[in-house]
Amino acid sequence: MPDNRNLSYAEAISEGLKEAMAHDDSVFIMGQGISDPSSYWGTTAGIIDQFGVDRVMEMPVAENGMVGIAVGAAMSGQRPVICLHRVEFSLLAIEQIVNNAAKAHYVSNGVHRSPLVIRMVVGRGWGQGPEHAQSLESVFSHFPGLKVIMPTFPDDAKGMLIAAIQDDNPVIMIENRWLHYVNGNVDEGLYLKPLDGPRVIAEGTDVTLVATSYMTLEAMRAADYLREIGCSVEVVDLRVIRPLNLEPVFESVRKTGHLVTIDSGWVTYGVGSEIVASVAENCFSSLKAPPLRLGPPDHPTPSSRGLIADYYPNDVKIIKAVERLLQLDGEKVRGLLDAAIERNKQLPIDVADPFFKGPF
Amino acid sequence: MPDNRNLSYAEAISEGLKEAMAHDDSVFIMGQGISDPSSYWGTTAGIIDQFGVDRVMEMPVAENGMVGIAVGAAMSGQRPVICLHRVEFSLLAIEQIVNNAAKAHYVSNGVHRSPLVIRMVVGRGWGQGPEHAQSLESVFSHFPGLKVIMPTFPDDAKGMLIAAIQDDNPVIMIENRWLHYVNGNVDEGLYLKPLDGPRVIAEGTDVTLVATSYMTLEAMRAADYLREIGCSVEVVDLRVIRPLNLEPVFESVRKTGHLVTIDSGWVTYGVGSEIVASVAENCFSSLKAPPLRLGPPDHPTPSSRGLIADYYPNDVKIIKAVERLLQLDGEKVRGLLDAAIERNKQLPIDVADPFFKGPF
Amino acid sequence: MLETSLSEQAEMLREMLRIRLVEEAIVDRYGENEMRCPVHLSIGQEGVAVGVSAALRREDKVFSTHRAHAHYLAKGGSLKKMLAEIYGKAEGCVGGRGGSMHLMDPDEGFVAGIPIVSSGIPLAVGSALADKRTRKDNVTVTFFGDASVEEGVFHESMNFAALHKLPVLFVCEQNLYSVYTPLRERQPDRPLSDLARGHAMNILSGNGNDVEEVYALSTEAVEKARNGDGPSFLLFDTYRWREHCGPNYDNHLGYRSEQEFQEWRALCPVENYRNKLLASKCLQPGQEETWAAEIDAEISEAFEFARSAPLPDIESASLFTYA
Amino acid sequence: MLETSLSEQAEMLREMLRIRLVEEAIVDRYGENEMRCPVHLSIGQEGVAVGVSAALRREDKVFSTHRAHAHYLAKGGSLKKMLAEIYGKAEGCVGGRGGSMHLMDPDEGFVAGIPIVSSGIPLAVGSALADKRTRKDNVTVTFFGDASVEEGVFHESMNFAALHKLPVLFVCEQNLYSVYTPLRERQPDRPLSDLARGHAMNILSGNGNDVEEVYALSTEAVEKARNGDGPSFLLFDTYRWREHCGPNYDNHLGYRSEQEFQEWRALCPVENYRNKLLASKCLQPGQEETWAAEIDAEISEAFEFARSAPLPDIESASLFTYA
Ligand SMILES: Cc1ncc(C[n+]2csc(CCOP(=O)(O)OP(=O)(O)O)c2C)c(N)n1
Ligand SMILES: Cc1ncc(C[n+]2csc(CCOP(=O)(O)OP(=O)(O)O)c2C)c(N)n1
Ligand SMILES: [Mg+2]
Ligand SMILES: [Mg+2]
Repeated sequence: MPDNRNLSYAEAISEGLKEAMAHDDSVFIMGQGISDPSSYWGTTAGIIDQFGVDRVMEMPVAENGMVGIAVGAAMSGQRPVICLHRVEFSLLAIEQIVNNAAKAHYVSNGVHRSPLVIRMVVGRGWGQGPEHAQSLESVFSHFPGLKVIMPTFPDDAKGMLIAAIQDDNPVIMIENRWLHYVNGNVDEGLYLKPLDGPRVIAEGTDVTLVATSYMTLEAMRAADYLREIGCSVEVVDLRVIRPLNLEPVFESVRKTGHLVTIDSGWVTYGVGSEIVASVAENCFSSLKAPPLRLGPPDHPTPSSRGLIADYYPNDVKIIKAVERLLQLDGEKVRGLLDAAIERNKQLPIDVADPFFKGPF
Repeated sequence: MPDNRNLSYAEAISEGLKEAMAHDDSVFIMGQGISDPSSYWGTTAGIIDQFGVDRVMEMPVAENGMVGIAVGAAMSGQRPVICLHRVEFSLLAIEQIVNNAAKAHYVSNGVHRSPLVIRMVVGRGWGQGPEHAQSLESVFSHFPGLKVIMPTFPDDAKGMLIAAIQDDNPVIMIENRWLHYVNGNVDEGLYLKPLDGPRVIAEGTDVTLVATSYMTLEAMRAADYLREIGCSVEVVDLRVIRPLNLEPVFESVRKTGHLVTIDSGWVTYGVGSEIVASVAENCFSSLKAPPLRLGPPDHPTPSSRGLIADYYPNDVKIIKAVERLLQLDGEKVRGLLDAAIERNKQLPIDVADPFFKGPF
Repeated sequence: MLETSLSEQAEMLREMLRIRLVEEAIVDRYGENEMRCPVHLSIGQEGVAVGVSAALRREDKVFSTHRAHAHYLAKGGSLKKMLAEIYGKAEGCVGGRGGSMHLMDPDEGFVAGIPIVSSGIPLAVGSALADKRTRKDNVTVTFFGDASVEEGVFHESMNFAALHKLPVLFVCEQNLYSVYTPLRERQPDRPLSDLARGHAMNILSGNGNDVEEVYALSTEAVEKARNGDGPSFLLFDTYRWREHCGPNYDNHLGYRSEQEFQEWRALCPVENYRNKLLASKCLQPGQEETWAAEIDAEISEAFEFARSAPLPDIESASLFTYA
Repeated sequence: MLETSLSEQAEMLREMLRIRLVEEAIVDRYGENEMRCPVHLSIGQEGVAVGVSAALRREDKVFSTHRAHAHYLAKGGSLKKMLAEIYGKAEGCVGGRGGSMHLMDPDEGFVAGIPIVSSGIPLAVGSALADKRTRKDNVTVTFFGDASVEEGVFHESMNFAALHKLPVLFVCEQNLYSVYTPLRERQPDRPLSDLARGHAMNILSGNGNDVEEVYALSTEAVEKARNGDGPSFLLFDTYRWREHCGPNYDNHLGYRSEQEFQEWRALCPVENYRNKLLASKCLQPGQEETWAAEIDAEISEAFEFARSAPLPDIESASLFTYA
């Protein structure tokens, strides 16, 4: 892999789309403003030039119709990829998603298929407010028949997107807006990253952190800090929210005996709840202390930077959770916390932290 | 309370609606076929006669519009009660429910209110199939700003509905279709059953069963069987799915050390997951064995009685779960199971079990 | 108006008769409580299903609603598999997974019945989009009732189909009611076809109980669609004779008048067409009786098949959650 | 057409000028990165907001969209609170919870700006329903863009309002674009008002850059609504000068032509109305400059207020989740 293959997440997505489209004529993309100059934060850049408007369907502002049309096309052998600028716009199309897309295969006794991908972006920062910042993975993940993925790293973004497009099931791909700027090494060409479950991205023996999407980066940073004081943290990037394969998490918890989940969406009835419940059922005797769930607090996302300062989980909150869970030496932890707090203070609360640019 | 106040759940709802409407002019009901002879399985019977069509709004088949109109009216001081024949029809209105209804108060900095009630019915049996039988309480319960209730008994159905109507927040009330036939004693007049949390409906010391809606009746029956062999079962009727007050569950688990949840909807990312996770966090040291979650299996609800025979949790499955959890004497349990299985065999799988008629 | 050949006329009458007899056989047997799923019968509305389908090729595709029996049969769906499905049997067209509200026979071009009001409409548009993208000259039909036009997704679908001139027919069966609720309590007073004008769509309106008129208008719309000249909205007046869901008459409930029912009853699509063909000597006396006998035999055999077929294996319930 | 009194004319011109100057002040200061939320400016579209609001009473109610500044100000919303909201401050009209896309000032009848396309439309219908139920003679206005009519809920709302003759005005600002996407890529070619005909609605179309025309048509629709004669659909052609979201010009991106922009630029609602009033001697020379000075002072003060106001208390973030 040549060095210059260091791409942003947005570039990786655009590359993944192009590879999948070049590979299979039945793949096309649909969305509002799909052909416009902003190109979904660069994630669809260059696609019209390469494939022409025939493969890039500009859609009216009508999400329920759009998803229904995509399902109908998918049932007829096409592989549409829908791009939504915000998760919230999908709320208008939930009936189509959970009844037609998710159940076409089941209710047809295995005859129909609805291979489509719906990309949904979670807004954060710069005053997005309560209706442009919801991360609703647990809602979609409640429905059998859907797959739900949240890649964190550019190579996964490309490879999992291609896998999603080639999958014969409807796949929801949720992208945190801030991840679009994250960099990492990305393989060339058409490759698949299977939608098979979590990845351990940092090994450790004292505590297991399970996180999704952007929160994985916060967990990584917390792990880095904690390592400085000899606390060995295992970080698991969940990747696939449904179907849920928690074996790697169980294995990790059996080793560490301690679990902290870090949700992108609300905690109550969230992803962490499912993980903690499954761990409690499956690794009960390995747990040395009660598990902990972190995530945004139980209220809508306010717009003002004055109000969101404490809203999202971050390295500091994760370090504190681990301190509590492992009953770490408060003196030692204070140093880390001071450093982390000081560092975070230098940065605006409402734009992506440059630390997270990577490359990862 | 005179004896003749033994009412069905459907009658109790209709009485609750009438009391709330008589009490407050701003209450009116809306729905498709709201004035038709079937009167939502009797739950709106007699309302037109008493209040006239002015208070009973016949609605076009347009759920998103209907809920949005209700929210607008609620923000203007009205208290609409929407009746939906199936949970699924609300899927078309989720955007209005989770953005406008749930967030009007928050985003207006406390100025706007959206006091509305949305009744949603879960279908079961008689071939309902995958799009008329979903129980989606965990989906709605993920959203701060919503309240979600599932009364099990007629007196709760009436009193909680009145409390929901008088509540200044949007309340989703989910009713299992089969509960409409359940009987019980119901107080006369206007009374409120607070939306404050679970009720312990049977006391016990060996294991805690937490169930919702119709599943509470299955749990009660399992508890009755188990009592025969000296197993002391505590049954908790969850009642309020959001905001979730689990103190009574924690208290129970601290006593019994054992937890089984029985979900009306799918287990994965379901209500039981949230309960188990919270119990693991809060009562870790009291748990004597890993908790167990029961619920429908992770696939859509098929229509044929041949395919649903094993779909819903019932007394038999609950007894088996408790046997496993408490490591009960298999010999003793076999007797109960045989009796329960034999009894269930006498009954059709796809109509409500007469046992559950009550009165409770 | 289109010339209809003798054999086409006969075919259409025979098919209407067949659908009527199938539905009446369901009525006769529903009380046995062996068909344990909701059924929405098409008795009285056979003219639309048969007239539209007569204008279609086998490869053309149809989407329908909760009230799908007539559309399914007219498009060539297997009667045996339909009844087995209603009986909840393994041999049902979807193996007992859906019941009457989820019929399908894609080999015959009947893609799916979708029971959520209007939810099948965008699927049909997507099917037409797929055909256009792959340069197939199929036409897709979406059948729906007069309440469907109240759902927003109907408009979203019409707008998109009109914008891209997709080969799709929007066929509205205007039977005056949504369950028990009359049109006037749900929509303002104006021709329902004005909705389609808003989407710049070709509009054809006709008597849904006159199968030849339905056929003629459908043929016009199908040709237009197949030639790349875009979608049409077809509005057919008709009437459901029995209750919304179930086998019974329910005029006694009072939501519609006996007189209204009798007026529509007199416009029976089967009876009137038979009389017309007899009068014009296009139908031989006795021919109908012969057909009825053949059809009765077919129906008996199909019920026998459905009734005696095994229930699906309980283990199979979890199959096909994922492809 | 309605006679407009001198003071009404002056008021409308002054208000358009005020809105223009506020928006330009936002443009000037946005680059300071202190207004940390998306802003959708109304520059070029002031005629509709001012003309409609001039036809309303204070108790009448308005719902708007992501592009709400002009509607909010024209209805009497507090400038200080609007700017403080955009600055994310505690003194903002919703305490910093919503930003520019969630404006409200219910005391002045500006109920809410709702940023999900079309999502505010049924709320307005519900508000009108509430007024009808409680026999208030208020009128409710829902402003929206040309993309809103693509959402199904627009139709669902129109159908219901027409059916019940509710006192609500559906005001469409047709500015040719949804973000970067032109109308012709989103809707078939027909007058957009045909959509309203489908719902049997009173239709009024006009030049949105001519504030007097907007005022006259709105007054007609408001009277009708207030008299119980039902809703109207008002279609106004206009044009957004700057980028969809943010302070800049973006014609260089190529999604619309410089020529098109210049043609619309020449139709500036403020400039043309000023010239008209000057020509007809309804406006004294120098009057505008006096206004501008007053307005500039008001704006400076309001920005000063917004900028110096404190950020909301972080503890308050969790308040008001439940009432
Ligand atoms: C979204 C949705 N809302 C409500 C229903 C309940 N429902 C089933 S059939 C029906 C009536 C539909 O009327 P129409 O479209 O005129 O068809 P018809 O039954 O007259 O053939 C309704 C309201 C549903 N299935 N889906
Ligand atoms: C349901 C939904 N889909 C998409 C968007 C993204 N979006 C925000 S504004 C906008 C354009 C709306 O265009 P129009 O209604 O014409 O109003 P204009 O911006 O021209 O004033 C879009 C698509 C949204 N906010 N809500
Ligand atoms: Mg009908
Ligand atoms: Mg526009």
